[in-house]
Amino acid sequence: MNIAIALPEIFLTIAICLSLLIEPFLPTDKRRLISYLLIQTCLIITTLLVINTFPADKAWGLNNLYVRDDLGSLLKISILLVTMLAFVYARQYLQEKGLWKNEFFILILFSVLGMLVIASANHLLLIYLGLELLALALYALVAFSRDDSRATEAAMKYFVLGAIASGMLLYGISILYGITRGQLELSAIASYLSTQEVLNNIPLLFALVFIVGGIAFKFGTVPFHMWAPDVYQGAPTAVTLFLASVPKLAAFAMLMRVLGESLGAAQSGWSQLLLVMGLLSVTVGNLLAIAQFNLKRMFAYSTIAHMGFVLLAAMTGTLEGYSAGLFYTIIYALTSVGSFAILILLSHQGLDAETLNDLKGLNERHPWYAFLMLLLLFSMAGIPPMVGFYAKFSVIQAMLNTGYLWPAVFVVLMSVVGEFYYLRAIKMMYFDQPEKHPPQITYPMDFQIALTANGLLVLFLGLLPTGLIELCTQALVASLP
Amino acid sequence: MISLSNYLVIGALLFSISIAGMFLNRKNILILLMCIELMLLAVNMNFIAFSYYLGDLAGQVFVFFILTVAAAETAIGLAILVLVFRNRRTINVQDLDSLKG
Amino acid sequence: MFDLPILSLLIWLPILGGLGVILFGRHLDSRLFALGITIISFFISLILLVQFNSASAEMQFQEKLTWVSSFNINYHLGVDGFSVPLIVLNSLITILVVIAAWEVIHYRITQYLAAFLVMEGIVNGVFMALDAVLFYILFEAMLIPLFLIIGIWGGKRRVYATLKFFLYTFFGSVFLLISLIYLYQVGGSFSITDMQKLPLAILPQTLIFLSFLLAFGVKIPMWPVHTWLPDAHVEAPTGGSVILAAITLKVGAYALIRLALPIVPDAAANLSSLVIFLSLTAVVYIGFVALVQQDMKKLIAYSSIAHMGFVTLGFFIIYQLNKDTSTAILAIQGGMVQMVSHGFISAALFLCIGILYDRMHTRDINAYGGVANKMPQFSAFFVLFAMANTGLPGTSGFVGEFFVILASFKANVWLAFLAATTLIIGAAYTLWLVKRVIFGEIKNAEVAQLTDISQREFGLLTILAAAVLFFGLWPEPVTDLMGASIEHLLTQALQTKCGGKMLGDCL
Amino acid sequence: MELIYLCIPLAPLLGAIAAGLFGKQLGRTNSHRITILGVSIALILSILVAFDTIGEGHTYNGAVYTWAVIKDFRFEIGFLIDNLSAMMMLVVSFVSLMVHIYTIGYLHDDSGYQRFFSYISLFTFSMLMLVMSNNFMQLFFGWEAVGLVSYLLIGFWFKKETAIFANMKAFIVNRIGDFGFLLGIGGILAFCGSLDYAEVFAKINELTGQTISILPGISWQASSFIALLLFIGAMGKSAQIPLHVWLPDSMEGPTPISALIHAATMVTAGIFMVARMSPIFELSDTALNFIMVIGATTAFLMGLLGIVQNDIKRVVAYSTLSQLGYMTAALGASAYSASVFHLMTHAFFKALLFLAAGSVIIAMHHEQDIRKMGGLKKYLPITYWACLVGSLALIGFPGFAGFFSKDLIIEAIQQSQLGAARYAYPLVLLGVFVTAFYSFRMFFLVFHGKERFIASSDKHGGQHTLPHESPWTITLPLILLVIPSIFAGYLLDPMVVGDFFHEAIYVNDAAHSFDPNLNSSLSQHLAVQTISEEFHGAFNFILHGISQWPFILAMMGLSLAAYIYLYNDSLAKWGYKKLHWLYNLLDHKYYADDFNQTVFAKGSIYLGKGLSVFGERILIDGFMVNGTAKAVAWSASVMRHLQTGYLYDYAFVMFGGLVLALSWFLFF
Repeated sequence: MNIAIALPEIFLTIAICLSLLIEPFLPTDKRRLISYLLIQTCLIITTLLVINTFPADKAWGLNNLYVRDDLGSLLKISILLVTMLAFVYARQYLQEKGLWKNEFFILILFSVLGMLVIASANHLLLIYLGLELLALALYALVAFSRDDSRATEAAMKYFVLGAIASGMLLYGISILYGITRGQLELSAIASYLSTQEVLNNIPLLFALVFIVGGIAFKFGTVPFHMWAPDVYQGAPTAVTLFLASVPKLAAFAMLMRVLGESLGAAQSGWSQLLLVMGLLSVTVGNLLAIAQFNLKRMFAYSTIAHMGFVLLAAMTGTLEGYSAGLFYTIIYALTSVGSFAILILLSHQGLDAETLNDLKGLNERHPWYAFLMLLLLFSMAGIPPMVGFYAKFSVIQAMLNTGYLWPAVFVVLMSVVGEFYYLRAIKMMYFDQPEKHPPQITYPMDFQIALTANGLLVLFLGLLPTGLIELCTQALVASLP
Repeated sequence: MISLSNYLVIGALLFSISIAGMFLNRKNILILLMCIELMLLAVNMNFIAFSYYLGDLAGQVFVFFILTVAAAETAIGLAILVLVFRNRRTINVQDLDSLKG
Repeated sequence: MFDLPILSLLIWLPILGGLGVILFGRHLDSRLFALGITIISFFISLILLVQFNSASAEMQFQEKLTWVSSFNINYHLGVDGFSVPLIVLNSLITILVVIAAWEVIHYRITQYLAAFLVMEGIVNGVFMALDAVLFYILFEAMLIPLFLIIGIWGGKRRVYATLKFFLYTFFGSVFLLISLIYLYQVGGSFSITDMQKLPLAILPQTLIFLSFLLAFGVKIPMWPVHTWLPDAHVEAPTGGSVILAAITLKVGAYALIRLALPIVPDAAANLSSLVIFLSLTAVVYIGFVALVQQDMKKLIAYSSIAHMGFVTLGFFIIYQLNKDTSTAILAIQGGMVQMVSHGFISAALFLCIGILYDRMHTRDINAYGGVANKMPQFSAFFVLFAMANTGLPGTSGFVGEFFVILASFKANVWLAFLAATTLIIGAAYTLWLVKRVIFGEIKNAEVAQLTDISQREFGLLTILAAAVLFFGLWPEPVTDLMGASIEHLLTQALQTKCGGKMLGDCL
Repeated sequence: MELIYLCIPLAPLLGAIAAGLFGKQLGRTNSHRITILGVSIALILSILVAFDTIGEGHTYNGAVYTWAVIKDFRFEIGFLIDNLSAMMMLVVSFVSLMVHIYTIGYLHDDSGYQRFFSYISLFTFSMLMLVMSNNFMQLFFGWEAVGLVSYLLIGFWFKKETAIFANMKAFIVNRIGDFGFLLGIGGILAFCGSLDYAEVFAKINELTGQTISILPGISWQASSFIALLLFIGAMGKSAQIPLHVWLPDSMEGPTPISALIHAATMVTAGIFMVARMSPIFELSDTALNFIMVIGATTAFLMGLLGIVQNDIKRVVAYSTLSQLGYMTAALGASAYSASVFHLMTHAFFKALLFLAAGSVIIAMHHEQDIRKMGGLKKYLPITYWACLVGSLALIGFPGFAGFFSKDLIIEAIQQSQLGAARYAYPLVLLGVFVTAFYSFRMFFLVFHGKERFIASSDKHGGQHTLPHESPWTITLPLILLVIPSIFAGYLLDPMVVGDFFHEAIYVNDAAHSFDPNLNSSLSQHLAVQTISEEFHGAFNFILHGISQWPFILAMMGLSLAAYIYLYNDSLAKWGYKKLHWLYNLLDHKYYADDFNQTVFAKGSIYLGKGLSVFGERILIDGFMVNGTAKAVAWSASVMRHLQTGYLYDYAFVMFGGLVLALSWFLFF
């Protein structure tokens, strides 16, 4: 059985249940703080449990349903760390907006649990369950601000489209189940497929299309991206903060597990799909972001473009490409969570900072935060010496290594287009004067420290990216068959 | 004798009907939820057919999981639907258009 | 004597100094602090100059550290005869920029100075980088401080100008990145010196060359990718204009020498006619455009483009000389001297315009007239720099143009003919400017209120005037510095890496 | 000796720097003292050098410092001292000193006093560097430097709109010449591999037979091409048609510099240059023919313009143009020594004329119109006599300096075997008549006849004071210049007839043996030699001259001027009426200025505007740059409508993507 390899997930499950139980019994005046600290402690312990077995040899357990390898562990660590950051950023916002309920944290923990499961799944059923756990929690989270009609609209859209996506994924899985003569275990599918002719196997290609569709929905890449702008915009900023960053790591885990590991033999098939989707995403994301004046919506489109890069990296099907994709995703999550933190910072007295104009004169009001935002935005834009440059660099290098010259050229051209809206945001912060002088809000120390660390990390990793890149590559080397 | 392909065709048809239902229906969100259920049923049909013909039980176990999750999903869906209705006094699909562009 | 990592010091001292200005700007006089940093870096650059062995074409003062091992990127620095003069120039001009901001910039002076210090460090790095990715990173990073400088302290249309400037140059350079990665994949090294030895077929060479040309052509800027420059100049604060004209334009031309000519010599040879055509267009066409500008800064900006046309002409005329090495050296010397000289002259002219702008708050030529009546000292300087701009012998502006024209005559009479038209056109637009601004009766009440330059401004202009005259009367220090490196460059640039094929042979 | 050579240009330079940078601290008197000291040192040392070089026959050719070394090319700053440069140094420093002294009186109320002295000392330095140069690059240095000082001095009164227009024009027109000159230097370097005179002239025969491809299929003799390019430079500086337009306008500057720069020295730099480069020009008949045509045309046409001018300085200016034409024509006839000889005599008498004119102008309180003068003889006796000597020298009255040099030139042209001589000879002959006429027209109008100035100054309501003779600082230079204006001509014997210039000037004895197309067995370049052979002393030369056409024509011109302007001006009125078209043509200076202004100046501006609007704003910026940006923005604004907000559309897009992917795999 080897239950121990699922120890972090088991601990987290128990912790979630316990915290649900304990919360009503906490003293009322300090309930919020204590439950918040408890939850953060849970996350820290889970993280430590994961780190405890990182790096480690690849191991299977729970009747081969479950696998523990470095790729999964690295992704889990990133998921947990970014979630912790998200909690730090969200706390003040929730209090001000009157959204502070223990369920917020519980739901996020559930979705984190789902993501952890995906990251370690060795069985399509587990992938499905993890995905649904993640998704259902997110649907609820988007609708968390119950009286906000936009939030509920966003939740509705997210729900319907998400359900369709899981339907597609399931349909693909069912076909796969048929053509592999009853295999659902990922490693078994891989070994079965390695003996088959892949490219002319139409049913297999059909299954691929459906499965890729399901995964792409999680990434939010074209043409499965339509939910992203609406949901990002509609959801409360604290939720968007989480939604925009952490699940992408899970999506990458799913991509690696399903496509990289089990359908690796069909790489020639799905790489074509990923290539087209990636190019479309980069184009649509960057172009449409230009037309946006709502910051959250703009970030949604920029996310679409970024995820396009991840798909293009994974598309190459090489170790280098996977490593680039992993690196890109982690960097993206880190940068994205920081940028939304700035949006939270700008929100005040229950009013969300949403439009570009809210950034105006940030340099006047908070030069330090403006500088951090500058770093984050330039990183997203891929300007050296910020780490976003290396993210793009590694992707392009992987593409060129596999001979995708013209797609690479196209992608960098599109990133020039994308440059525009990041610059426009910077222009708002630095070149314009604030329209109104909102009250200075003091944010708690942990928020400030976290944000500073987050922003400087983007610069620091840009100057010394080796460690993280090495980590990604090592994890993949150890994990891939 | 009904062959495997017949079941698969049925599954595909169900899936297509659900898809068609989704973008032909422009009125009621409830119908969308029903379409989603139908889609999952199409998948279940596939799984059971394969499971039967391959003599492998895992497929049927999968179907149980799908049914359970679908129930949870519908619960959340309906909850969100209630919220939408509370906020807007309508569950018309066409009225869900404040977020766009 | 000095075991210090002198090159790293030249990069990091200004950058850290810049951060220091921001952090401690509140507690001490940020201007003095920044001035101190720039002066120290200038002295370090002088030490570099003194210790540099100009007889050798080797990369000197090399520093090499593994940086990003997974991509095989190294922190590899080194200088040769091309880098040293530009590094010294950069360090000197930054001092002037800091002094020029002294009483003029009031809005967020700490950030202003910090941006320039960071800029200095980055640009020094560009001139030293021997690793292609390091080069690219610095090449791009340079945009950030400049973007902020123009955007925050710029004029009315600064948003348009900065976005245009940034996107334009970024657009140019992304192709560079692709090319560099491609070269890495072929040769397995990001080291520029390794790339220079890499044999390449003609088709990839051509594509790489075109990407280089686009990337660096935008920066230089060459016609027709130059239109960002006039806008950027017009909107930039004085310091920004000075740095832009004196330093950043040189980066593009330097990169041509460092990357384009040695790495893809065959493509450069095949396409040299194209570059020469573009350069001469810059000289003639831009000259006429400059003639009719109403904005002083725009006029000088266009004149910069025309002058940089000589640089590229000098670099590429070598392919039209039938391997006549002496003349080719003359041509490249011409281009390089022109770069250094233009650094001084354009800096001086933009400072002069800044001085006028600080007093009158307009750059419209029509608003001026008879400035000489009220500002005799200033006028003397302005006429001197204007004359240098027209390439008067005895000023540094002459040397480069002279060499390049002499070399082009050897290649083709008509090339020399077109290049030499700058003598006439350049004189026309510069002197017309002088006539309208400096000479004449006092035009209006504002001009009548003008006061002559302060001691600080006098000092600034004197330094530049001394440099302009010194290198005009005795350019040998510069040419001597570069001689060995140029010969080395020519062996690389005139070699063939693919059996001297033309692109047509492959298609 | 090297130190002396070095001191000659540096002394004025130091003076210029002192007066220029520290003029305020030094004060007016000290400024002029220090600059005059500098120039005096230059003059004294030049005399020393002249004795050493001309007398002892010591020549010098060496570098002062290395300007730059580029592989095989050495660029040096150095001196070549031979008879030609020694003579030029003497002329330059002498006239310059005269002008320095003269300026003390002429500008003594001007606020730019120190600046002026600084400029003219700087000019002296530049001009000395030019004539002492031993290489083409330094020549070009001096060439442009004198242009710069000329620019500064023409615009000395920078408040005057006409002055600052004139100086810009002068500089730009000169730049056209320099453009050719620089290309010529490029040609020299390309073909001879050096810029040093000695090295170039040593290798000059390698130029023979080399060609330059002008257009595919058309190639020219390299020698002709280079010689013509160099001559274009000379045309700019020495104001030959059609690059003459700047010189009349340059009279906007103060009179002393008109004398120094625009009569005596700078404008003759072109002549000096061609003489210096005689080995190159000797290689090309084409170039020599061209030079002669240009020179003779200038000599005649510019002389005609002198007739209709009413500004005293402009009359002298056109006469300068005309005389420069003579010198150029002589160059074309290979009579380099004659040309340089005329250069020298002209420097003296033309400086004299200008300074005399300046003296008149001061006396008239800066009134320059000769129609408002008259009868000044009794008020300005010294000036009167000085002017008379100058005018006589100018028209070539036997015995005066100009007579020898000009006669020599005319005879040389007569003797020349080149084709252009047949065109040039009548023109230069007629030119003599014209010269005499306009010179004495001016002379009579200014010094004789009615005193028209009283009426005019009354009309202005100004204080009515009678004109009086200028102070000694002005008259002293006049007197000192009278001497060489009379006697310099007697140097004819040693300078031209002897082998004075044999080292500096090269005349191709066996001309064109390489050119089979020319069938003349006789040398075509030996005009001067022919004259020398017939030369029997200056006195005989005078006697001989009196019986020749030039003298007769000059006397006719003089007499006509005397008749019209002293006795009967109805002839002038009659001529004005009958030849109205001619008068208009002359009055508009052959419409050259209008042509340039319309075609070149306006044309350039329209071209610039066109390029700036269509090329820059519309095509590159509007279409390529902003057009791309707009296209991107437009496509974004269109594409955002795809995001309709309706759930069924979202679902449709998802399924559409799915179906497309499926069909991709199905059908491809």
